[in-house]
Amino acid sequence: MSKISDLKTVMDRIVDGSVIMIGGFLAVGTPEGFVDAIVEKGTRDLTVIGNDTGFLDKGIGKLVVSKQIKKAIVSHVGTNAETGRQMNAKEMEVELVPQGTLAERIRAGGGGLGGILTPTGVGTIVEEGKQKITVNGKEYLLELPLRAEIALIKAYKADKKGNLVFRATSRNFNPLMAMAADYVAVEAENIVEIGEIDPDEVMMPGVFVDAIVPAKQPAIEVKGGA
Amino acid sequence: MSKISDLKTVMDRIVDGSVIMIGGFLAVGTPEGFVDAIVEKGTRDLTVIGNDTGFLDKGIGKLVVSKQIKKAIVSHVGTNAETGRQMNAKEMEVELVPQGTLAERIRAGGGGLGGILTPTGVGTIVEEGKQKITVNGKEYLLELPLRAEIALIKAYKADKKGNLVFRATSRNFNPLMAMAADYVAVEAENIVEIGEIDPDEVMMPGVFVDAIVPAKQPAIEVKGGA
Amino acid sequence: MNSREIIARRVGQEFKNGNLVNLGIGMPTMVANYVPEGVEVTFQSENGIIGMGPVPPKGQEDSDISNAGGQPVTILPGGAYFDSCFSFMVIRGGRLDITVLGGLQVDEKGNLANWMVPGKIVPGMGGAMDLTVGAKKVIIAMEHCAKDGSPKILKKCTLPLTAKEEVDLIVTEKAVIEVTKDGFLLKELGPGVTIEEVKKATEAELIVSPELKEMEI
Amino acid sequence: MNSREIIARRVGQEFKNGNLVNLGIGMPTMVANYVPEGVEVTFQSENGIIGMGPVPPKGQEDSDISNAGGQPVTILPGGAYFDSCFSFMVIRGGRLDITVLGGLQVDEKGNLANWMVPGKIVPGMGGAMDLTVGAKKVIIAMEHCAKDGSPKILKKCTLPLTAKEEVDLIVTEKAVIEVTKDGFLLKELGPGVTIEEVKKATEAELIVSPELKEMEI
Repeated sequence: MSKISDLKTVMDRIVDGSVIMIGGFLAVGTPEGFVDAIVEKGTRDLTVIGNDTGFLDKGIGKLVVSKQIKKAIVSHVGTNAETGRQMNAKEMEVELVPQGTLAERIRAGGGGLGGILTPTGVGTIVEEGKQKITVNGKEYLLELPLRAEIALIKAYKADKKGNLVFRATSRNFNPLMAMAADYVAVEAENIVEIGEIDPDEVMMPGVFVDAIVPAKQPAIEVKGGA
Repeated sequence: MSKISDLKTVMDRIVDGSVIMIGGFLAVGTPEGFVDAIVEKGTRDLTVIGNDTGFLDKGIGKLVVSKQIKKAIVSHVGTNAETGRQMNAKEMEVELVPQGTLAERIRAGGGGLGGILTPTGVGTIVEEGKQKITVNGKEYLLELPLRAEIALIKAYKADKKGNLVFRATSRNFNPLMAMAADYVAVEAENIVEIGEIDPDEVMMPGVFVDAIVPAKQPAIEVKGGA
Repeated sequence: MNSREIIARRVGQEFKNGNLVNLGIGMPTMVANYVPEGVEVTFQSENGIIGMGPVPPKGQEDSDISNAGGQPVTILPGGAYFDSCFSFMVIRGGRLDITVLGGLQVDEKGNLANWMVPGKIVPGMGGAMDLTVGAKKVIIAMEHCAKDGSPKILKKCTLPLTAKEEVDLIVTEKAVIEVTKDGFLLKELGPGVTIEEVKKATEAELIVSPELKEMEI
Repeated sequence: MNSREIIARRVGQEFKNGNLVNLGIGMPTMVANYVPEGVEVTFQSENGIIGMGPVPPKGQEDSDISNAGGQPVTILPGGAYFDSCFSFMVIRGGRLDITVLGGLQVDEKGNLANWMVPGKIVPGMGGAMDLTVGAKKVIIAMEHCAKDGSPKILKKCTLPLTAKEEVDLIVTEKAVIEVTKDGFLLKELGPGVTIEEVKKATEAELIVSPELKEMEI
């Protein structure tokens, strides 16, 4: 049961109004091929959950520039001036979530939890509208799970069952999102046969993956590090 | 700054009444050298947090047999008849926690969360005394974090900074506990130089580890699998 | 065919191609040997493994590779290991298709009791509460009656519950019974077993399915 | 020495051997260059790295290895990568010794504002709220006054807070100020700076430490 698929099959899942998680941190680890394909398809009114809105020409930012996002749930938008403009002009809704809370909310969505209590945001406007719960004399905010219809993530390596390995800091939100969506598509830099990834090296088991699409990448990319 | 230590240094930390987490799942992945050393030391009134109480002669069970445990917080005691006997005779207190909840509570303790909401246990005696919170029409139990003074864990490989790699199903609770205690001691089957573990293969960064003790193992152990 | 084999064989028929399945310790573990030909399922075990394979030949056990009962197992190509927290995210998170568990009592609301008999034996719930709440389909594989002959399929459980209203299907050596909103639906009979025998061995009311048939095992 | 270098150099002196440190984006990132000799610290970055090393030489960047500002970095031997959830467990879980962040406003209760100016610029909090709440010691590294000369060290923050009562120390080019339960304690002066200059540039009251000295940088 190979999960190798193609861009069109994945894009068929994305329609006006879809709720999508997109991996990456300031475009490091963002599946740019998927993002480009959404821009090309022109799907509108998307709700996008990601760490940030990237840059004008990189990462999730491309979907901001093309005005396809109705609502972004992110921790940071400072690197993309167009997000700020659309936000101020009320053309796009932006829900800003502390980064650690965003990560935990996605994990809660993936792990079947009803929420988590975090000390982050207590005493700030982040607590508005949220339940405050005191545990052992300390206040926490109840933060609720996030899930999406579709997660678009990037992996360094995938086997044909969808077992994934991420690389360096391009891991970030990718494994979390892979657990928190009804349909998970992976843009994989390398695709290997089943059995080629050591079971102890698998960072995300294939049961969470629905479709694997080979990344369109510059043929040679500098991988200088460890 | 090598963290290589010895059994005595670790045992000096453990005193009557200590709260200790011990890794392993039915003794697979339990640091037996540490357990044996506690038995030898004879420390009493321990609170032990672990998945189970192992067997009469293996894992945490050895501490039950030697009557050193005042309270066990575990998910399962069915493989150790002595636990059942002490529990019924009220010689030892046993707090039974659903396994997934136990894992999340330890993770919450390690990750600075005030608790998590889980659907597990709703409508059972596990909910007694706990706050029930409804999210999107579904009931959850608020489960509180667990931390310990000392975590005793087992790793397959450690570098001298304490970066850890676990192997196969001996991973289980070990990485979770490594984050949830004030002092973390690792019984390592293999100790390597700093830099020998690829940063992407590290399963627990060394910053969580305080002491590494080489495992006393049978010199050759069958490692047949992948 | 003994009771355990009948049960294991019939449970295996519930598996569909591609299912992710968790088998409880004890009898449910046996079901791994009766996956129908042509059906590919993946076994998850809560101690941290997906893609669990068969028991290794004697002498080739690996002390680091075990199932949730602590017995040596193997891993198949394409399998993965993970920690206990991740394991239960898989279980509660909606990707586990089927869990097969043993039972002490099941009642017509789909309540399950299988983790303690107060004052007698308290093994603990282990992963059973999470599995029952988390899996899409909960199958209870058990002998129809207790060793003393008393019924286990009841109007109302008397033992402390493992989970509330989560059981979908009961498979015993005498019957296959579905939990429906109207109560227990008797769908299949064990080899050579009559409706009357099942009714006699069951405390709860049974709705007999119009399509009642004998197990095809 | 310009203001930024003074600040970065002085912040570096706060590091103790073995500390785990997170440096915010912008000026705090510079501090990595001023760790005192003989002091070994480990840098964590919230995008998923412990053991972050210096910026790589031009042409040797690895597009998968960056800091929280998206700039290429390296990893030192003994470093580790992890996902975003794990990263914030490290941050909130009590093992992060120091976070160094920039600030728009700090007040005498130790409140910090550094993530938005309503109606003007709303970059978002990124990881700053978690870092401020989670780190054992919160150091704010910033220029003493805003670009228009208005004070940033206040009796009470007017901008939306990043965190409540979490700041421990403020380092500017003019002063080192500790947040105490009695208010701001002026402990050190910048090179050639007088008490009066600091007071003039600070809205809040300052308690002058009896051990007041000039920064030794």
